[in-house]
Amino acid sequence: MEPYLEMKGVQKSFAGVKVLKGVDFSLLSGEVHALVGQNGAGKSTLMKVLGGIYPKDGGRIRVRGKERAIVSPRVAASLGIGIIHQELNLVPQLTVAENLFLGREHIIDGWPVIRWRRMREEASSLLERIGVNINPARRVEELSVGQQQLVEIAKVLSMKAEILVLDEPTAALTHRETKTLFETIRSLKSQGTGIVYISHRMEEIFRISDRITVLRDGEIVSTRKTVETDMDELVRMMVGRKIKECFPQKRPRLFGEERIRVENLSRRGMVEGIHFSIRAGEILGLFGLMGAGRTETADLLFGVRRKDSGRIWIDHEPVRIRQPRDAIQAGLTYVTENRKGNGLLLSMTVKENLSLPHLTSLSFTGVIHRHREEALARNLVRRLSIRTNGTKQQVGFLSGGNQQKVVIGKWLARRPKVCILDEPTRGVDISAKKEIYQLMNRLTGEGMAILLISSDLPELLSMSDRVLVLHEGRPADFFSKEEATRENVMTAATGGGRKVANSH
Amino acid sequence: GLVGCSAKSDLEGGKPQEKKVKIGLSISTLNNPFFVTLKEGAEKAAQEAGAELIIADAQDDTAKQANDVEDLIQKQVDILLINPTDSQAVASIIESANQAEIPVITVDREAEGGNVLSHIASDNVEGGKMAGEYILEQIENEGTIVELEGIPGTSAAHDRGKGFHEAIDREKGVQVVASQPANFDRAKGLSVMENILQSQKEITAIFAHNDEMALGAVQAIQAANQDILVVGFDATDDAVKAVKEGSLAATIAQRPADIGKMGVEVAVKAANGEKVESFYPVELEMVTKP
Amino acid sequence: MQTPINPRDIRIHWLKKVGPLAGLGGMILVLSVISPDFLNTSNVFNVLRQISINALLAFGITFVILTGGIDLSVGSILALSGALTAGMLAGGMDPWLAILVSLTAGAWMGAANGVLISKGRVAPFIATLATMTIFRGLTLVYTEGRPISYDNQAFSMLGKGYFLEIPVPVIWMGFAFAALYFLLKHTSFGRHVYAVGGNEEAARLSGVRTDRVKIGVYTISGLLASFSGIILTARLNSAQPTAGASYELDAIAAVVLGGTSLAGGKGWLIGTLIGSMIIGVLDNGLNLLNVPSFYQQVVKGSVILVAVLLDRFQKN
Amino acid sequence: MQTPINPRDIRIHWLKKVGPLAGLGGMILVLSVISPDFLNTSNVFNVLRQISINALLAFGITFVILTGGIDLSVGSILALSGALTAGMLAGGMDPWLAILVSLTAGAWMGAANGVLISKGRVAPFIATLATMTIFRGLTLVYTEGRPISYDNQAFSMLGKGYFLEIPVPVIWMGFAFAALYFLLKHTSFGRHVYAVGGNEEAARLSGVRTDRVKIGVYTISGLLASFSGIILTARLNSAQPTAGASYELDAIAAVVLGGTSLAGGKGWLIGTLIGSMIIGVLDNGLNLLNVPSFYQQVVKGSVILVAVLLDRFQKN
Ligand SMILES: Nc1ncnc2c1ncn2[C@@H]1O[C@H](COP(=O)(O)OP(=O)(O)OP(=O)(O)O)[C@@H](O)[C@H]1O
Ligand SMILES: Nc1ncnc2c1ncn2[C@@H]1O[C@H](COP(=O)(O)OP(=O)(O)OP(=O)(O)O)[C@@H](O)[C@H]1O
Ligand SMILES: O[C@@H]1[C@H](O)[C@H](O)CO[C@H]1O
Ligand SMILES: [Mg+2]
Ligand SMILES: [Mg+2]
Repeated sequence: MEPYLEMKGVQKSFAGVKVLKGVDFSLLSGEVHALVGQNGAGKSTLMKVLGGIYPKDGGRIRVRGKERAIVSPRVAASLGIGIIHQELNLVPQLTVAENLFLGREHIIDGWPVIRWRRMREEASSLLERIGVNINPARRVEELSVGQQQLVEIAKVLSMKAEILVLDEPTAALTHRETKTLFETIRSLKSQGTGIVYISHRMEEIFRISDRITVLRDGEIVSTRKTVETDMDELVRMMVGRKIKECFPQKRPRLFGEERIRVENLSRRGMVEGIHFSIRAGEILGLFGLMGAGRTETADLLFGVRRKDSGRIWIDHEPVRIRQPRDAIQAGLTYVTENRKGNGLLLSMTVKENLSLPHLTSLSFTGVIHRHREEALARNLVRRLSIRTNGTKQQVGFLSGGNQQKVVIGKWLARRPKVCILDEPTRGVDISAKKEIYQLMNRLTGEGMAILLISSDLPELLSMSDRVLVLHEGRPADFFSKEEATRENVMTAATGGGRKVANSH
Repeated sequence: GLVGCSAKSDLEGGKPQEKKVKIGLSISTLNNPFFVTLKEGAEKAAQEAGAELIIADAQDDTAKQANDVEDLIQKQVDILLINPTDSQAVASIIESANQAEIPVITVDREAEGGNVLSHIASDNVEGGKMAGEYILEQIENEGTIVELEGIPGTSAAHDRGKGFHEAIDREKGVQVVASQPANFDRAKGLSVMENILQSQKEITAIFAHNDEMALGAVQAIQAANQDILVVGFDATDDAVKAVKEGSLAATIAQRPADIGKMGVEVAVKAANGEKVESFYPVELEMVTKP
Repeated sequence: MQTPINPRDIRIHWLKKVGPLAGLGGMILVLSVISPDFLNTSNVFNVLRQISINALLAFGITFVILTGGIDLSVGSILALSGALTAGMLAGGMDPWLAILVSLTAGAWMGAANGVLISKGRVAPFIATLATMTIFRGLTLVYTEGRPISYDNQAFSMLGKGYFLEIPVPVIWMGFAFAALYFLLKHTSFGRHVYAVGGNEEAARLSGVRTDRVKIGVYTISGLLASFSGIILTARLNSAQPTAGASYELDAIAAVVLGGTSLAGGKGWLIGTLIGSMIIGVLDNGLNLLNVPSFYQQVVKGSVILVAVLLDRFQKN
Repeated sequence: MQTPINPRDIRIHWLKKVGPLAGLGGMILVLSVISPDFLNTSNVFNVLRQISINALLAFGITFVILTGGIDLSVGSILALSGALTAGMLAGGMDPWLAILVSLTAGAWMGAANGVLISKGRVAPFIATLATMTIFRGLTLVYTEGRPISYDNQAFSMLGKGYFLEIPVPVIWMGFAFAALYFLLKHTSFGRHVYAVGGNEEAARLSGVRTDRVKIGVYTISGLLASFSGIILTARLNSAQPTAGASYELDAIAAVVLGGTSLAGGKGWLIGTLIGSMIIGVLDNGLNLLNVPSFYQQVVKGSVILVAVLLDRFQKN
């Protein structure tokens, strides 16, 4: 069978650094072809070349047998190539419907006048098709990251692409939406659509793909049929060495004094009556479906948004948190889920990002001590294995996973008491994930308390010592490590659990 | 001493009014001491005559002047004093006052259209000419001259330049080596003159379209230790002082306070039904060192 | 899984729209109490006519600002178009032809801005600052620094006339508003304007020709600037080389007072109309109240600040 | 896993910095060929002295623009500070005290901008447009629309004097540059300025007091505007109510010509100095070459455009 898509010897460099070193990749009709590799391997870059965003430096691309020059996203779309990029690409100020049809609005024949009703109706049915119930008249900025991701999926589906690229589509999704997405993928497959699937979640890869291509440092390591390989082999190919067991050995559960206590945290219309406490060395998992209010809880704790009510104690001392600075001074840190939006200074260097929260301690009478700053940055780059051209590299040019490491890294130079991690491994590759897990264990070992928000259920269940489940902004249930099974947690998250008022 | 003559107002001591006259004054700009003085002359006269004076500042914008005059018409003034930002454009503005049957008197600048009851002004073209002739006389019809121009496109810049060139262009011995805009602004006058001094080594005289620029030029000349004859325009307090000290050779005085004062006096008279002349000239005078 | 629309959201949305209107209403209330002349029909039309120039400029700039840009050159385009029109009329050209030529020239000037900004990747502020200087210079060159008068009563009616007691410029403003409102709200071009301002990269990836959209908005802005130059020329029976100087600032102020965000992507044309009215009512009121001119600037700046602050305050 | 710094990166970095410098070099070359007076020592100092006012304003605005803001009020602050200084000197106050009072006033005016923008959440463009109007109005009120002269030779030397053949304003400019360069490059405040401009929310979440940083940059801008007002007053032996009108545009042009991005987060102070020189050399050259007044604006706008375009072109 002739492949839908054939890429041969594709090359791409940024500022002289070879990111793609002659990559061959093909896609058949009706297949799901997984593309895997570590952060910075070049997966997204390859797809951006395909999507007409980056011009290639060398190589050929054939679509349905014909060699094509894909010079712009428009050309890619006209060739039936639809891409969901790793980073969200929606216009926050426009409505869901407007975003779904952006650039391809339904217009009255011969007139540039929009047919609103038709657009709204079609938007509804598109969203329904992937099992989401979002009002198409809502503005995208009011949606949570997960909901936005679903809108992106609906958008690319509506393009009726024959070649569909999904670059980490599930990173912001919970189990339930992932399941629906996979159903959609299967049905598209049966209609003959070819799908490139990029993910760092290994179980997904094995569940959905027909073939797997491993990319390492811009080169193809191997392309295998999914049934002919296994997790261990895949990981070995990606990393270049063997990695055992993903979740690290849990240290003995010996918790210290209570580090943080939260009572009656509320903000009208968002969350209500959140109670919990975390002891030294303990990891509290916070679970919920999309929009359940997890991020909101974290934002209120850290003073990003104003709470209507709620009291917080750190090490038994009541603290007043009205802005992030207060939280930091009280010993809290917060790794946010939206790294581009509020985690990073994309135009600044790795060093400047890493040192930003610590400038006071790095300077004397306001003057920054350059050597100490450099030493701090180098140390963190090494500790977290951040792949960068140096501490002076601009963060915006790092791969997604490496950006995430910078976000986490910038908090680690100081010794916080409580750490809030919102989706800390989103978009992070398997070896980096492992490093992050080990890091979490090391930090709890040093007496830190962690509030872990994650949509990755296996991760949440194995890393947490206790799990608090939110449902529609209220605490739905609270589970000990033993009770916290996939079934229990999901039942509570969907509103079927025993209601708890207090989860201390 | 004073060269030229001055017109003495013969309108003083009009009989007391039965009703309070409401006068609208639309002034071209108050960002300039000249018009501030004109305005103050008008205010003083209004107070003396017991008239109400409503002032609108067009900030040198013709369209704003059109709006201002309409607003004054809405205020139902008895009579309008207009100091046009532009002589031609003001015609249609005056027409709208005519329609509202409010008499119009122009001050300082003439209107080229519309029904104007009376005009009170001195002549900018004439002033430019006086400056040119004075310079010729002082340099004995020989030398190089620099002209500092006002804001390009304004009537004052245009008229003064015109009069100045009328006076000097026919003289073969003199040459205008540089004509540069310094926007009626002292700081700009200084920097433009500094720059000109870098390339023109022998300058005999400078004519600036107003005193602000002239005083800026004087700073540049002093810093360069040169001796150049500078003539300005307006006779502002600073300029008169500079003339006394000798750093400025002369300045053409327009007597703006008198223009304002006479404007109000004529307006009061007209509002009370008395007959007024169609033109009241306010003489220019040249201020030089005694 | 649908989250219901939050009642608070709706309230905020509504308040945002009502904010500028409330400011305008407040001003009108205060003025009509302290100045009996203010609410006359004739003064209402007077104010509307006065704002028409600013509103036309501000409409165009609204499009530009929605894409995240800015246009400082409108005052100069106004002047140059006005001068061209007056020049052609003075030369005896047919008024309609003269208008057509001027509008075309204005559109081209705007398009030049758009090309510099989109293709040349020059920051809008600096590109239009440069062209503002250039177009002003060209106006001076063309007029030789002198006003150009013409005599054509038919043409003058475009600026001075009345239609059913309504001043003609007000009618133009109404037409322009209706057309532009439709363009912004109901055409794909309009949606793309918001998209480019909201997230240019996303728009581009969705196949929106962002460069064209940008050239489009600056062209609209140039066209409207030219149109207001024509109306002003008609109203004054002549064109001034210095016309329109610093009008861009009042126009931008109107846009922002109306609630459009300078960051792009958010805003609405009705707001701009209201913003324009706020400024117009303010200027008119200051004159009617006979506020001394040096204080007028202080008051005007302060009122604008208060209006914007109140608006912010309401939204929180 | 660290890859070494790429030589090309360095080159790009260097080019970015060298772009504006190349533009300046080109202009100097052209001018020194066509005008023999251009490269005299005396003219070089002349140009440097002339740019000092613009450069001081532009230094302050650089801080503001780096945070993603803009400051249109500098020209008005310059005028008000100058008027205050002249007024106090005319009243016989000790020059040092007068300077101190004026600088304090300027800093407070800047701080007021900062508070409006950070605490009041008013868009910088509109906030400083409003205060520009207010401060100008206050200047007119204070001066009653007339220049204020004073007589104090010692004070005048601040603007007119020479120190080892170098004009004093040039020395001030040098000092200010050195101090601000250090502040921006080597202190945590400087870093926070970049951070706020790069991603305000991220900066806030990292514990940066973004409001204070903003108030800080506008205060610096106000302080420098006031300082340049003092120098200008010293040079002219008097203060004009209209001083500094539209200086903000030249200052912003200098910042952008120097390669600082109006979006914030990216830029450098040396660039601003170079940008200021480009504008100064241009003005000087137009005068030296005796370009007719109407054409000056056309040439100036075009040269600025070409400089920015060349810069873009080089970077690709
Ligand atoms: N615009 C750019 N400029 C410079 N370097 C870039 C740019 N885009 C990507 N890179 C570099 O190219 C390499 C590959 O990045 P890419 O985003 O393709 O990785 P990825 O495989 O998608 O990783 P991840 O799993 O983290 O998303 C990285 O080292 C990154 O730093
Ligand atoms: N800026 C906003 N404006 C209005 N509503 C918002 C905003 N941000 C979030 N919401 C809404 O608040 C609710 C809680 O959102 P939140 O992001 O806290 O959810 P979450 O549980 O963290 O989910 P996710 O998995 O998407 O991160 C959602 O219904 C979301 O749509
Ligand atoms: O007569 C005035 C003054 O001389 C001023 O300096 C400029 O404008 C003119 O009209
Ligand atoms: Mg990627
Ligand atoms: Mg979340």
